[in-house]
Amino acid sequence: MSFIKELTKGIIKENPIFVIVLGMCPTLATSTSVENALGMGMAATFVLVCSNIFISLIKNITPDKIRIPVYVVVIASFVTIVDLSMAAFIPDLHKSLGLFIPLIVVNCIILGRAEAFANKNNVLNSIADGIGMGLGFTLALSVVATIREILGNGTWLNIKVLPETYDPMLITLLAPGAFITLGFLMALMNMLKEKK
Amino acid sequence: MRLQTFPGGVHPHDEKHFSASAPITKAPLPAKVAIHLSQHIGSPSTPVVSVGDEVLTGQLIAEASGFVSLNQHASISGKVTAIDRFPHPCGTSSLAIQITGDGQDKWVELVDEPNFMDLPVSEMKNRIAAAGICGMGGAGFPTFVKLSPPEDKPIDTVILNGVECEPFLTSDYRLMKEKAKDIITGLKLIMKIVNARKGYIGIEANKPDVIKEMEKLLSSEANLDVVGLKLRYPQGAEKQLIYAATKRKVPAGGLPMAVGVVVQNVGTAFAVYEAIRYKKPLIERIISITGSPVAKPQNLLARIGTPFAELVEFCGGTKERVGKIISGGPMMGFALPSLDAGMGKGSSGLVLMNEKQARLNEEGNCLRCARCVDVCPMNLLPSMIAAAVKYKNLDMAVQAGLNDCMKCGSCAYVCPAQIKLVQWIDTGKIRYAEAQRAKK
Amino acid sequence: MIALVIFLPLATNTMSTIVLPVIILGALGLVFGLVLAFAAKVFAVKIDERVEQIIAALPGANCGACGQAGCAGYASSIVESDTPINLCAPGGAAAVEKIAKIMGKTASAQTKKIAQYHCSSGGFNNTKWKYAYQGIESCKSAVNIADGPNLCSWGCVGYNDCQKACVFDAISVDEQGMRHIDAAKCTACGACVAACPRKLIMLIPETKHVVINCSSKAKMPLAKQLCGTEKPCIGCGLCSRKCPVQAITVEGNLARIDYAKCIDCGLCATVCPTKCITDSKAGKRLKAEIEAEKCIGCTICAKICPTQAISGELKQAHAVNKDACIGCEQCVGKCPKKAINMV
Amino acid sequence: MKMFLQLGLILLAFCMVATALLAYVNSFTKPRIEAIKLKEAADARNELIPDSEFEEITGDLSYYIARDKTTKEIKGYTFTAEQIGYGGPVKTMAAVDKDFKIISIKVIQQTETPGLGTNATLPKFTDQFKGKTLDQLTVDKDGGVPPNAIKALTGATITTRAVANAVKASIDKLRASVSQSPETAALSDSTAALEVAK
Amino acid sequence: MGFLGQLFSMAIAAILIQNFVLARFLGLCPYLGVSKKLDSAFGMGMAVIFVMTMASAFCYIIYQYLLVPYGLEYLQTLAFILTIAALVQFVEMVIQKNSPALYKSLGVYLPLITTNCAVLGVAILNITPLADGSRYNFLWSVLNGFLSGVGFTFVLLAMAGIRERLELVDMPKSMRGMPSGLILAGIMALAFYGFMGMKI
Amino acid sequence: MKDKYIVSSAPHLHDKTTTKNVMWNVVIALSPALVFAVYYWGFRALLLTLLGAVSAVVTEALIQKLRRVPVTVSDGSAFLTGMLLSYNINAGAPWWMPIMGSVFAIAVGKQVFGGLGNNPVNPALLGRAFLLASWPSLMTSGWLKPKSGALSGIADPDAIAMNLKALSPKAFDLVTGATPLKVVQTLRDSSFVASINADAGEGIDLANRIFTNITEMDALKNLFWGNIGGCIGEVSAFALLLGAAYLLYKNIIEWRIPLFYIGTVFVLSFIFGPIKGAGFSPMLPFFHIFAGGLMLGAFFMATDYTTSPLTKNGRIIFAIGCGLLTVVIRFVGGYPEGVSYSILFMNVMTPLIDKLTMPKAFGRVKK
Repeated sequence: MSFIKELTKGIIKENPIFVIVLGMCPTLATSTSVENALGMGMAATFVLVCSNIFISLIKNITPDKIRIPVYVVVIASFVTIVDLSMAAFIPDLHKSLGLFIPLIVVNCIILGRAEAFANKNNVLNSIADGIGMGLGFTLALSVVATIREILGNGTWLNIKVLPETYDPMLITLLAPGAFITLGFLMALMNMLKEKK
Repeated sequence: MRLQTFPGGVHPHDEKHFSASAPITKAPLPAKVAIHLSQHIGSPSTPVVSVGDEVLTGQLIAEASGFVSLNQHASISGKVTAIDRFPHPCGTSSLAIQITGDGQDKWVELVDEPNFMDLPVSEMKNRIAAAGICGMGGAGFPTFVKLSPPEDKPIDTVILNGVECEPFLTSDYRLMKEKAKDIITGLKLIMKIVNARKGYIGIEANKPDVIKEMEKLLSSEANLDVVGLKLRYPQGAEKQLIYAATKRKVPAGGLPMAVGVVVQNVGTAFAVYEAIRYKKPLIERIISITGSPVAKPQNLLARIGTPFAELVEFCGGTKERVGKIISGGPMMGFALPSLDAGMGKGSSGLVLMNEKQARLNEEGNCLRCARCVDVCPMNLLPSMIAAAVKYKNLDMAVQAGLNDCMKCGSCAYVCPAQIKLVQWIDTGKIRYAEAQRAKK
Repeated sequence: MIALVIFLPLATNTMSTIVLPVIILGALGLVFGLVLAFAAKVFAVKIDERVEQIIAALPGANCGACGQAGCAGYASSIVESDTPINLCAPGGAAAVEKIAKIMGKTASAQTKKIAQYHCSSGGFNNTKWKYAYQGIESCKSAVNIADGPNLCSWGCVGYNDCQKACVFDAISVDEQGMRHIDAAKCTACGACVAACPRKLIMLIPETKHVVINCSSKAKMPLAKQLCGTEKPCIGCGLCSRKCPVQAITVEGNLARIDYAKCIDCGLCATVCPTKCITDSKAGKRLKAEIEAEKCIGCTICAKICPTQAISGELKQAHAVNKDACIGCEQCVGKCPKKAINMV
Repeated sequence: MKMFLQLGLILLAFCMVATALLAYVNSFTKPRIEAIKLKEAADARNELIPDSEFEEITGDLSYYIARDKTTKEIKGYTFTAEQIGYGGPVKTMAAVDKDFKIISIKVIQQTETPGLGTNATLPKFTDQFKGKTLDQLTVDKDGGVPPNAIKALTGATITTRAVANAVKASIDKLRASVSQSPETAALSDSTAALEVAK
Repeated sequence: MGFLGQLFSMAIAAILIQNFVLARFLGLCPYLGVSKKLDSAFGMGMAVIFVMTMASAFCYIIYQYLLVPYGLEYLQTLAFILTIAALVQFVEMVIQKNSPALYKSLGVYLPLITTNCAVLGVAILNITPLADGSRYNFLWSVLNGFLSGVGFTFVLLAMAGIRERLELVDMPKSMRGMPSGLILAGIMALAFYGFMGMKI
Repeated sequence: MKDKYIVSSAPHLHDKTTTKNVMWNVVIALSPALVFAVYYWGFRALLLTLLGAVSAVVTEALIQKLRRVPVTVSDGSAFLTGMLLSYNINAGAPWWMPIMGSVFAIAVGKQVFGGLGNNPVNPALLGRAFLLASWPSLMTSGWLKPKSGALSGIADPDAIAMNLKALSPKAFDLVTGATPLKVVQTLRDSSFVASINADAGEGIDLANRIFTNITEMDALKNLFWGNIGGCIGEVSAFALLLGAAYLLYKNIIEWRIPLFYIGTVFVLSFIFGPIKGAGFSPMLPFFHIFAGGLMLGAFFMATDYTTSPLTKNGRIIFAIGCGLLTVVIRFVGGYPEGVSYSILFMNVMTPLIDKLTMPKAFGRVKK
């Protein structure tokens, strides 16, 4: 039962981006297109699940004083493994995402979940948490990316959705547009929360 | 002559034309007076009469209850009919002694000291204290206390405040015009008491006739001078006047004596003269009854405690609907809920406004236009204090100058968004005091 | 096959590709571990773990009801200086229990209190005005000018400072402009109590339903003239005399209930001539009923009944007039035969 | 002292395990990645000058000589040019013919602003390089007049400059090294022709 | 260009043109989280400057003298993040001991410097080849780390200044906190666009 | 309560200046520029300005309705924002430009933070920055040619242009197709200078000649009256000065910001203005203060109450900062004009400047 609960909470109730506000940097940096967003989301989910498993396994043998160094070592290892394996086995996808993969290391969601969840819970729940949070992250990222890609490029997942006459609003693809889009999405979340 | 002034300030219309030309007139004796036990800064006076006692005009009815306190005297002869809460000229209600007059105005005995200038200083001070004189510009600080600075604060300068920078009011102007010599004598007496070498009379440029007259009278006096001042509010505030006249800056939170200066209102100087020469207690003063609704604006010599309603009646009543009653000047005076209150020792004027003048606009958003910052004579950030108080950030309010504000109202006067800056600051001061108390 | 895939690369160049990096990074790890261990010793700060635990146990509303700057402040003050552990109003008994466990103290939770107004006026139609106030819409600011805009200088000004102070949304304002406290939401944090410049709000135990709805110290005729609802306390003292447990005192024309003594019988409310005392439980209390079999007709109950609701001949079974009984339970304890029940 | 060692050793252990794992993964991904990279580069070259075989020349500028697969005749050269753009280095692979006229170019790596600079990878942009000679590689914003110049990308002049100037600079270097190379002496006549044309 | 000229152009680039937060999307979590009060923003800024400078130095040494000689560049992420984590924890302990007030106000954000992408970002940027193929040497790496930290602090302070001011206004409820913070960041990023394409 | 006397806190007198008349007075002060713009570029300038202003007002009203707060569009601040935004768009821009800009300026720049007085940066400038980032090509091209004269303001353009055309087509394109500041910016590009000088042949320093032409007295006259290409509100230094004089007379703006802003630009362009190889021209500082949006920026945008410092010293720092950045962007930046970005940037700095220049109370000694 709790497995399902841990799995679903990350999607809306404790959405890592909109609610917990973690992992801003990759959110803003990789949401220029839905394609990037999905790739980033999946890669992050994979690392999140792996590191959650591992950290919940070792939680009892890590002394507090070096907890964080140990966690980052774990996370960095998984990220590097993902990076290397993707480059070797699925080079095409790696090419379009390559730049963002090392960024996963510093995605605070992963360390955040390690600190807040995995080191307090058992393996099963940690897996659920990892998957849920990862999905929530992917979802939120895709929402931001959808807005940015449609407004800034007239396309969605590289498919033209706006007429040719549409003069793309380039700002949505730039840094200011990223900030403002996410800001308004969060305000929207707040408004919905208030209404409830 | 070069006009002096201070940094900051505003230029409200002076509106003195209503009553400036009206000579001082004696107001009729009131039927009843309420003499408040606290008309001054300091502890309230202690009554020495009880209900039913017969009193004479000028008789002591309440005495000072401490060093910073004041004697109060009956302003008419008659019977004490109540000691209870009565409306106070600052709008609230407080304890007062009510005297119902017998209409005869029987006085206590006065003297006429021929050599009053040569009285010993201690005697002079005693007479001032006995007469119950406090600052007559509005704040009401007991004069006797002001004239007794501690040994380590020598006073070298006395400034008489004849600025009357508040719009509408003309009582000081009329007094200076009609009793110039007595005021100068008062100044000399004060200088003698505090052993000051230099005396100034500060007068704003909108009273050129008085400046000229005073200059003529003082031309032979080497150590006395008239200081002409630019027309700017709040020129009459103590610290600003001292700066304008002497370029000395009174430290924040300090008193004028810190820079060797004593400031007295011209009315106070006149009362000091009368008290020392005649032993006359402070039972009457000059008050301007003015404003557009008043049928015949006048400067009245009226007994302390006379209800404002009677004074307005004497001025012919009102000729249009009154929207607001202001005790004191319109910049710092108190709006009253009714005309029931009686005048106090600090009541320099009663300004009536019609409904149109009285109406205020709704507060808008602060534009950060900084007009308030530009005019603040204390160099504070009024808009920031107000906002900080509004959002309960007392630390920021104090940083922006909450405790240095003297509530002159210049900021609220200029604010284009009509923000009630003074009231916010006032609220902030109360909150601050509460917080300090809570800390203890 | 799998084994081959895994071990083949290992076997081929184990030395250079695996061992070397392992040694280098391992050494790095060792060095950092040692440095951190060293730092942990040198820069050791004794943190009381209890502080963290208490913060976790507190509700985190940062309301300040405890008198500290926020929950963290309260937590550390509990640990550092012997601050009572039952000051957290929003957390209530649950929080106290948790803190007690952490601190190893026995719990002594406060009985839950809620805020109550002690004024019946305050709305647009329920206030008599002294003047037309124009200024900041705040009670605290308004009362500073000429003793406040309402005639009664003890009464509610009506600019809702209390509502603005409430972080739990427990105070609502109705169409009349009157304020209502939602007992369910009220946590007795006391923010409204501090916000009211007229000191009209007091925290009273949730179990008590009788409130003196006035704070006016004005004398009799004046009090009524000033009051917007004409339901002021006029200091007549009837309630005080009637109170079966002497819980009401009158001082300066104003009656006040000592809730430590009050038994919530509601008798005072029935005698108040101005209806200033309200009893939200009136009519809802259990009524007394005498078991005829047990009653020996001693008349003690009839004598003690403040509303003369019990009647009966001496040595005969008594009966309760249910309409007159207000459910004050005075008779129950006094009956020597335990014949009276509340139903 | 015991704590010291404990902390150090635990961190040591984790690092060792992690590194071992990574080293192991690396040991069999590395060859593959390198192979993929080489293949990609080769593919790119083939795309720029199809049906050729390439010979690498290293030096001040590393470039490849492209020869016709059958005739072994020199068809041209390919090289990678790099210059910093708006968001970082922009790598462009270009192919020129024997007269150093551009056959085609391809932006192979960049981190430019999405929607602006990234348009440099589109054929719309790269196609205009086809057939341009060295001195036609001026961006219009710098005074070049199209069609004898490169039309800058909207809002991404810097990226355009990075591509054009990098290619220009590399062609310069290429010319220098080709003319020095004894192997290409045969080309001298065509180089001379170019001089004449100028 | 002399040393000072180079330093100046690096400073302008790090602070205004290629600001870590506004142009590179790095270090956003602390930027949005610790910018509510000027005082704590200042403390955070100083901590970040310190950590970035130190991280630049250590990471450079580790990369240049441990990883490169043995061909272990693929371990750079692991080695760098380990170094940074240890460093941050060290700094945290020092601050906790020496300035409890600062420690209190920085709260959760001190450990978050570990995952402050800006720190890892600067370490990686320092070893990334420049346009001309060269790399920063040790001195320039450290300077780059320091100046990038200054750039971070600069925008953090500006942000905190604005947000402190916005504490005193009536903002729509749904905009309070993060949403307005993000939009402010967007506005600041737009304001910094004036430096785009600057040639210094 | 109505029949009672009014009681309020002192002061009981009030200056007659209100938010409303401040805003509408600024609108009045801005109108001469519009008259000039219409004279030189036709009614399209008026149309765009109105579109901008009206859409700003509508946006503000809509948002206030949605937020259920009083609608305050009559205070003129939204109208003013829309007007200023349109003034920052060239008269040849598509009609939807001012609308998009105004919506963004009001929604994101102002209402997000709660409306009037709460905006951290000047909403009109933010709107312009938004447009420039969103549609860079539309914002930097399509300048309308003034009624008589050249975009670049060079006097007697035909004669000079023909002369130039013979020498170098690139130079010809430049002086006929670019705004004055764009010309000067291009002349700073050494590769361009080399190429046109090479076109013109041995011994002719074409760049220097253009530079001299554009900064000479006749060209300055065109700048002053507005016979150039540019944004609607930048048209005429004269019209803007007229409006500024009105505002100064009405005591609506304060002299410090415009004086120090323009002064800084004047001094810095005197020192760093001359381009490489060109002779020194005493007219150059005048060119720089009359060209582009400096007058508009210094008098109408930098003086925006909400986004400039509260304190007098702060305003001086603010203005000098604006001036410095304007010159930096014009001389070494990626844009020909730096007024709007420099003011935006300094707006962001305003709270810090206020903090630094917090006044000490009269009679208080600094601790």
